[in-house]
Amino acid sequence: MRRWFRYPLMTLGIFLMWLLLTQSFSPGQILLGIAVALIASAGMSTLRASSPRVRNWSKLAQLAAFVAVDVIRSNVAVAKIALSPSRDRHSAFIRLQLELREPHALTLLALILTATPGTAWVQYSRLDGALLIHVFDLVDEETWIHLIKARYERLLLEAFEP
Amino acid sequence: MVTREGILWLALVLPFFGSLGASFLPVKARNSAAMLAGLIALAALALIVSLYPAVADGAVVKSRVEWLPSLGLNLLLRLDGMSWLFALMILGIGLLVVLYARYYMSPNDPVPRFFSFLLAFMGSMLGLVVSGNLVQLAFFWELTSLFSFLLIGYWHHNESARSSARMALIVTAAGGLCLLLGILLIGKIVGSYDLDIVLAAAEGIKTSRYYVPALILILLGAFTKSAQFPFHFWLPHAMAAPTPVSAYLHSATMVKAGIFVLIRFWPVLAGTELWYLIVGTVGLITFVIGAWAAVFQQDLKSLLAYSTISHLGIITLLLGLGTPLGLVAAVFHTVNHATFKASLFMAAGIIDHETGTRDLRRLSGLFRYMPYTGTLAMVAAAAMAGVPLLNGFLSKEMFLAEALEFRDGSLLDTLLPFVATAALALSVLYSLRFIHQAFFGAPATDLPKQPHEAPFWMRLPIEVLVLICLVVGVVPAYTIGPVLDAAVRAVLHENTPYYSLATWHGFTRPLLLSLLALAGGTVAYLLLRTKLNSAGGAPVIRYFKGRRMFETVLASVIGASRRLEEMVGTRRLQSQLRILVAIAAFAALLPFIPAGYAIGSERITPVQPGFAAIWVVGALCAIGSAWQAKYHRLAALILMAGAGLVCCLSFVWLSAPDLALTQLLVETVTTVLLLLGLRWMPKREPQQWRRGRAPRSVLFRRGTDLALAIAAGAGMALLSFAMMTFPIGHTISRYLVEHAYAEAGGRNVVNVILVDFRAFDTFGEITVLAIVGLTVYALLRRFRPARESVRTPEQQRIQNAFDDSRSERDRGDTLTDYLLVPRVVMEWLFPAFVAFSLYLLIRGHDLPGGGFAAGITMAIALVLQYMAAGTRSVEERLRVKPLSWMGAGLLLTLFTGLGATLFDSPFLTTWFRYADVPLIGKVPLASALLFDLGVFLLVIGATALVLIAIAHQSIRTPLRRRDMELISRSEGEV
Amino acid sequence: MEVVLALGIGVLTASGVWLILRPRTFQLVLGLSLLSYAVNLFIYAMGRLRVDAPPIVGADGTVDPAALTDPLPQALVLTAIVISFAMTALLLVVILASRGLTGTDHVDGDDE
Amino acid sequence: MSTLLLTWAFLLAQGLLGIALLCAAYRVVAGPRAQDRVLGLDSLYVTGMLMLLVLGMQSGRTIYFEAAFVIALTGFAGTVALAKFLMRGEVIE
Amino acid sequence: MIATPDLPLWAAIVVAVLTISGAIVTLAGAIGLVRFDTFYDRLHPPTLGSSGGTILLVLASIVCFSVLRTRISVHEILIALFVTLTTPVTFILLARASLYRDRIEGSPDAPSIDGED
Amino acid sequence: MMNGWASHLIVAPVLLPLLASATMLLLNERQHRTKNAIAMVTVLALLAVAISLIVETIDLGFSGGSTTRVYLVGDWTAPFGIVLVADWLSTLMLLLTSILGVAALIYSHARWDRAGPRFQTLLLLQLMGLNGAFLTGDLFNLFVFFEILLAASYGLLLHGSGAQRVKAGLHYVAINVATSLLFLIGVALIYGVAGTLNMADLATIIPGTSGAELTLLQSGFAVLGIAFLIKAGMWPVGFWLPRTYAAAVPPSAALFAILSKVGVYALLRVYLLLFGGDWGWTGNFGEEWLLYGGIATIIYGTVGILAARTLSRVAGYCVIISSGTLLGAIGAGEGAVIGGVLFYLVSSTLGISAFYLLLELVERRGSEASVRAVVEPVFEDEYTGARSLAGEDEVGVVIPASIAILGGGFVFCALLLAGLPPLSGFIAKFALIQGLLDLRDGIAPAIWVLVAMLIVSGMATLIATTRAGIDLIWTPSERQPPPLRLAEAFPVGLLLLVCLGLMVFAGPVMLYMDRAGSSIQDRQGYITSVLGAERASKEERGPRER
Ligand code: NA
Ligand code: NA
Repeated sequence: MRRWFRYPLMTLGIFLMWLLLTQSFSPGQILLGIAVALIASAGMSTLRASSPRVRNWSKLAQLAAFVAVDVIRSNVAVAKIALSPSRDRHSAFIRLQLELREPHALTLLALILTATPGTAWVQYSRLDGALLIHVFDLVDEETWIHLIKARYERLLLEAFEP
Repeated sequence: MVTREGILWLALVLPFFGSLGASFLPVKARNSAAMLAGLIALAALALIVSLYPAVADGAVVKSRVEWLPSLGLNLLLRLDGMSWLFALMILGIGLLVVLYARYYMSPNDPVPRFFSFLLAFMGSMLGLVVSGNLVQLAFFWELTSLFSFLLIGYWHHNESARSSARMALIVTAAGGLCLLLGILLIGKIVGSYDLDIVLAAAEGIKTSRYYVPALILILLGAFTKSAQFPFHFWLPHAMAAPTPVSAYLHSATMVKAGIFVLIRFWPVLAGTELWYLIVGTVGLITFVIGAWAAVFQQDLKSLLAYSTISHLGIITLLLGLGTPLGLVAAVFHTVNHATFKASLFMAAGIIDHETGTRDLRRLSGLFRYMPYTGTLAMVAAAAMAGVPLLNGFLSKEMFLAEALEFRDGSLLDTLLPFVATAALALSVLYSLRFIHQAFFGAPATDLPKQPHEAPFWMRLPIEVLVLICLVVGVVPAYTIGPVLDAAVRAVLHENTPYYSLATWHGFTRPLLLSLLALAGGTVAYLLLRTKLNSAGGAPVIRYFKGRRMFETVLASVIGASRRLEEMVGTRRLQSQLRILVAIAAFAALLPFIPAGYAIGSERITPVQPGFAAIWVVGALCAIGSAWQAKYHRLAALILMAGAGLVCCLSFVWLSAPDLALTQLLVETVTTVLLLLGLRWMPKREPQQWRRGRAPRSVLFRRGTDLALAIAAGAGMALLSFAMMTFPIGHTISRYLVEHAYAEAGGRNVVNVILVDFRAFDTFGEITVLAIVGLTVYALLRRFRPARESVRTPEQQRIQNAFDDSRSERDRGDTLTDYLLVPRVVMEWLFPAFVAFSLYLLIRGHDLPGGGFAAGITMAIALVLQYMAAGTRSVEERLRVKPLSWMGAGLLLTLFTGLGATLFDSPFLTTWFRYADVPLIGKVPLASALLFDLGVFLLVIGATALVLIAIAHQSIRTPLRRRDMELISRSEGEV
Repeated sequence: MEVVLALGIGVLTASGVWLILRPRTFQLVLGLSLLSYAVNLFIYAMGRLRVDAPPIVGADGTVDPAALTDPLPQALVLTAIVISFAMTALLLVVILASRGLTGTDHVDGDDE
Repeated sequence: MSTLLLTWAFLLAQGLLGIALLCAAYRVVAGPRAQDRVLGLDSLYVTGMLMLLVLGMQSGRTIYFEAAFVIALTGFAGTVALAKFLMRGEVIE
Repeated sequence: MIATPDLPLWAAIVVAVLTISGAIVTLAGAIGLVRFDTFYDRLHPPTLGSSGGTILLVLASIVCFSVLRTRISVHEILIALFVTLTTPVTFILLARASLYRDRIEGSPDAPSIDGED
Repeated sequence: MMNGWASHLIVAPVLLPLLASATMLLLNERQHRTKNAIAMVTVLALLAVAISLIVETIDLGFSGGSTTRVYLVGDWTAPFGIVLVADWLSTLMLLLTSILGVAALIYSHARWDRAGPRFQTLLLLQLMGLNGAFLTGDLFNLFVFFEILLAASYGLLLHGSGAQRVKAGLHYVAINVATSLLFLIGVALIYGVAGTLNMADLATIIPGTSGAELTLLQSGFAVLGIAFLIKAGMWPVGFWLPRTYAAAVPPSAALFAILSKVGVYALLRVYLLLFGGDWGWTGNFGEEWLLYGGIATIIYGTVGILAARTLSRVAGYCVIISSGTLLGAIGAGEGAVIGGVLFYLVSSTLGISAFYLLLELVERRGSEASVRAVVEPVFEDEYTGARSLAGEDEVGVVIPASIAILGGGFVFCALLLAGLPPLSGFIAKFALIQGLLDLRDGIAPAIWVLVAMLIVSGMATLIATTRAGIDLIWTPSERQPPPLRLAEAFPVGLLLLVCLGLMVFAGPVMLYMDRAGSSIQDRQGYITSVLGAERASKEERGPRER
């Protein structure tokens, strides 16, 4: 029985997804949605996936806000560069050392960095936490490292790790 | 009271039952087999003899059994005087041969088989002569070919027996097929295969435009069987058979079948210029060649064989003359030849048996060891030579009389008496040589065996036959007379001529020629006897080596076939596909050649920019894929995926969301599938042509292929464009759309078609998927990777080596780091996939989706797990049992469909109701959903099975040490 | 739109035919896949081309067959997609087996 | 007025996305490396999905949503497999 | 021909602007994909489509259908969500694979393995 | 319409094998015995069903009623849903299929079902595909069943693996996938013009077509026809056939004997229903192509059979000759020949099937063993649960006179295939030639050529089989003849016995064939039966909103 309720967050998410997909809030669909969400999370539990333990939801909200702003900003920036005829731009790889170890948090970080135009997650080593990213328009390496470590990694550390 | 018809039937089936019985006897049951065969032959003979009164006065015994009436083929037994005479020979000589064979065959031989074949052959011959239906005659004709093949090849451990048997079969069976065709033509002319009706239609046949082909085909049949020139060559080689077989086949039966057919068709085919020309000439040539060749033979049986050919030539010649008297003489000589030739073969067999050799040069002075046999052989040989007071003399006289008769003054007519006399002299010569060489002179000293007189029971058959020769020769009118008369009358009826069967007709021209021949033959023997012994073969004729020619012809036919097969056929897939495409394109084009290409009147939809753009992309991708597929497989694969995506987008655009959905999902799985396969493919390097560019032949081939591709593409484009410009006329879709919701309870008409209107198609389609899953599974169980693919891919080796080289890293760390993020994301996505696939499954009936799309979605979710976590890791956690899923899915659809039969409705009848559930309201309940659930299960199972089965190859461990070594060696090479 | 679709079908067919006439197994698979795309579109086209008329009956069950595209070819294409997917899978595995047993990826199992 | 505006807006968007598709296709065709092609393919998928969104708005129907959703959810599976193949020479280990 | 939906003007303007700007952002990304010289540079522009382009078009769709059907229509959010979840996975795997391939070939574009260059 | 279980008999030939195979999928490989039993019971049940259907046909046919029984799958009336049609021809083909199924299954028990996994399942699914193809009255459903039988044939062909088999399999799969695409193109074009897929409905609609649409329709039929001809193995699109069949394990090859006949069947069915008869525009559409193609095919088969170096190739070219004969006769005929064509079809299928079963036994003495050998396992997990071939060879009844039995069987097969007495081959050839000669007043040159080729091909068959047979059976061999098992001898005997039966009861059999021949040309009767079939439930179905 445990396995049906092992991932409450995921179950809730799937339930919402179901309602969005069916675009209906009829009692029948709600019941069906609950059933599907339970089945889906049971499916997940057969994978024995580890469950993320979020300590601090506010930090995550804060992170989301940062990311939203950064996404918009970097979209504009990259679009400009893409459309401008000048080639005056310096792209480079940056190495940095992460303290973050929680896989889910690392994944979030990877997704944020990669989904945001301008930065890309390239290589990470669990052994020493060394991360290699590629930056599209590098003005100052330190600024970037600081941005990632202070804005993203710190929040993620606070959100996920005790 | 047994009727005559009953007796006839009994006589016919007895040999076959006997044959069957003999075949079940134990291998060593020599006496019982012989006894059985003898009794059968005797009984059948008695039955036939008992029918003599019925046919003696020209009456006919007929019996008819419906067999295949719609094609005019009935079993029709018909016994008249002529058939009776032949039946008598077949059974009488057959009985004697059985007796002879009992003592001739070695105790070690598995004789039951021999007697079984012999009886079957006897039955077939009997069937042939009593056939009242021409097709039935051809039927038994081929049976005689078959059983003679088995008899000639009886000593099949012997190479010459095998090849001779095969030659005889091929020649005579081919003739038989010609005969059948000729008979069918006769049937077309007359409208019946009933012999009586055919015989009554003589005039119609001779004037028909099919007379010539029919005549030639029938003659081909008769000539091959009766060993007429140029088909005579098989007969001497058939001497590889045991002597009883030769005695039977080459005296009274096999070779006489052709004669019998000539006689049977004589009334309807003979009498024309063409008949005379062909049959007469062939007979004459055969007669002369046979006699000439017989003179130079050193083997007793070969001598007899060629003499048989010669005598058959006489009979054919007589029939070819087309006169009633010629026919009488032919029939008479047939009987006479049967008797003396059978006895001579048996005598030769005794000599062979007793001395261990049949070589005339080694034989000498046997008379003192075997006086009885010697005497009998002498009498028989004299009959063969045509010595007066023996039966051979009488028919020879008749022959010469016919030869002297003036007909048309043609070359054949003029030469005939001289040639005949000369050839008869030759027959005197070889008869004399046979006797003198074997029985007289100094006793031979170097014989393989010490000769003795043959046992009584072995001599008895010869004695009987020689007695017949003698009695017939002395008092023909009282012995053979009535029988011959009945036979001849059965053919000629009112045209039967006057003829006299007397020993003495006075000093006539025929007698003169006869004596001339006797004298000439004797003198020639005296002059040539020593020279003949050193002859290596018949002069002139020796260069006509029938067998070698046959084999050369056969070999060259086969050789030519092999060359031709390579020319008109191909084993190359490319050529086959080229032809296939070209032919299909041509077939599609064909109706347009007369009609021209036209388009319809429907208004064209205006182009939308997005649609045009995606098709520019699609075309680029497709062409790029075709361009890159040889050396950049991955690029081609990516390009193909691009083309596939364009198809999906088009489907969305063109109001086919279900198609887009399904194609997208399938597209993804296909990409993964092909990538899984690429791992096992060899590396490709661009081909280096010697002069830096492809040779002209290659360029030509590519040019043709390009033209073909463009033609096919243009064809498809033109066809589809034309169709899209025609307004829709009648279509069953209208009904489907109208009834989808009202009667099947679904709003998505496509899905309703799939799970209801045409659920049977879907049912079949998932079966295909299941079968393919099974096949893949079965094939990959025995998968044997290529040498260079056995080891792990280069990338992994390098990455592992890197991990190994760093002390802080463990092997596999690179991979773990690489998949860290994807693995987590895919775990997150897994429940979303599950939910989405359930969503597709449930809503499919109303909106795009359905069991198939849902199943593929689940399979993709599964494969993503495999990709991110690896096979072992996933299978430790998930119970992946694709075969069971497939079975369950199939059973679920099947039972859903069968559910309807409980309510007396046909398979797959759907059931649909709204149920009122408290709180929730109306809930649609449809059996179609259950059906779709089955589809869903099966699709997951089959897709997963295919993907996983390929993926599993990477983690299997080779069974044998050799393979292990192979792998470790190749690992070490890096 | 008809012209674009017809041209698209034509280009896919031509590319597919060119590929199936090539000597390497992988070319064959790709060629047959491209051909099956072409044929799927072709089957679809036989129901005539309609934009924005998906064969889905309104929620109230009202039906106007003339307003919807022909659903039957779509159902046929769905069946064809499934079958051609199955056949691609099978062909691929046969090709792998052939590659393993003959050592070459030539369609005839021997190099020249 | 608004219909006209939207008609042109959607057609323009179609055109722009069509050019974007062509650009992505150029990458797929031209390479030069396999990773470029994969990148182009991924771009094709995303742009195609956006095209479907525009099409959906244009028709006012929601049934185009599923197709777009399928691309969003499963479109990456193919490119992920390709990427892994490049890295490891094998899709499933 | 597709029947364009009939929206109030304000909504039409909003939808039109969102749609066209989404398309422009996506196109900008695609142009970048063509223009830039190294693979690692080309890695970035496509994210314009999967982030900005997707968000703008999803918003356009939400507005369009919410107005059209006079009720909130937010299921398009799912598209944005899953695109954001899935496309980075490809990029991450691809970038690392490219790094490996470049290193094997000794390409100057790729940094060394441990950073001691 | 529906009256009890008997009415579902028509669909049983499709469902029974599927039920059995689905059940067998749930069993693991150690439950060999259970699976054997299920498969055996299923093929026997199929035989029983086929017999009862054919008995029903005969009963109905000779009592003057319509024999065309229609089963509305899903209870949708004819042009809208899919129909199964049991009539003279289809029940005949069902019976033939089930006889081959029984023979192949029994034979496989001797050893071949253990040469790889899931043989019986594939065999049953092959039967399902064949039965469905013979029963369906819907053009696209025919495609689906073609795919089922093809898919199963791929499995059966590849059963046992090995380079030879896989190489042949690659060609076979590739060509058939391409052919299936042609099938789809043809069906699509037909649907595009006629708006229907039901064959009876098509027969009513086609006469009303004209102009450019007619041209498109004809184009569709031409492409469809090519697809059928490829399956039938016509020259020059049938080169794949001999090699493919030669590579298969004997029980598979024996079943394949009927595969090429499916193409002929489809051609006969579609061609006569839609183009036969006396209406102007289609009267001669494609007819002469069929005749010339048939002749060319016989010539190719004749050349091939003479050139063949192994018995299995000989058998393969026998299939080609048989196909050519059928195609030529259909192309030449105006219907009078169809009875003979069907007789020949049945007889040659049985003969070829028996020959394939036999030749392995015969060749086991010879040197060709490697071709039929089975690939040895490569991987450790190969035999989890499965049993190996090795070490089981000595089980089974050893018949001392094995060579004699083989020889006898071989002779019978050779005669059957060459069209010589005493088995049914003679009657078949006779009926064909007589039909051809009787067609018109005169005999057209092409008919002469066809008839001549029938004779010549028979001769070539005889030459080829005797050469091989003598070499393999009569030539003394150092080696001890391997034991002949009852499971191997029995199916061959069974098939030859059926041929003997065809010969002995040629009259009634030919009566049946003639009726079948005239029934497939009775378009109106077919149309009336199919389109007039009524649903089981008269009441309106669908969502009751209570
Ligand atoms: Na990024
Ligand atoms: Na290490």
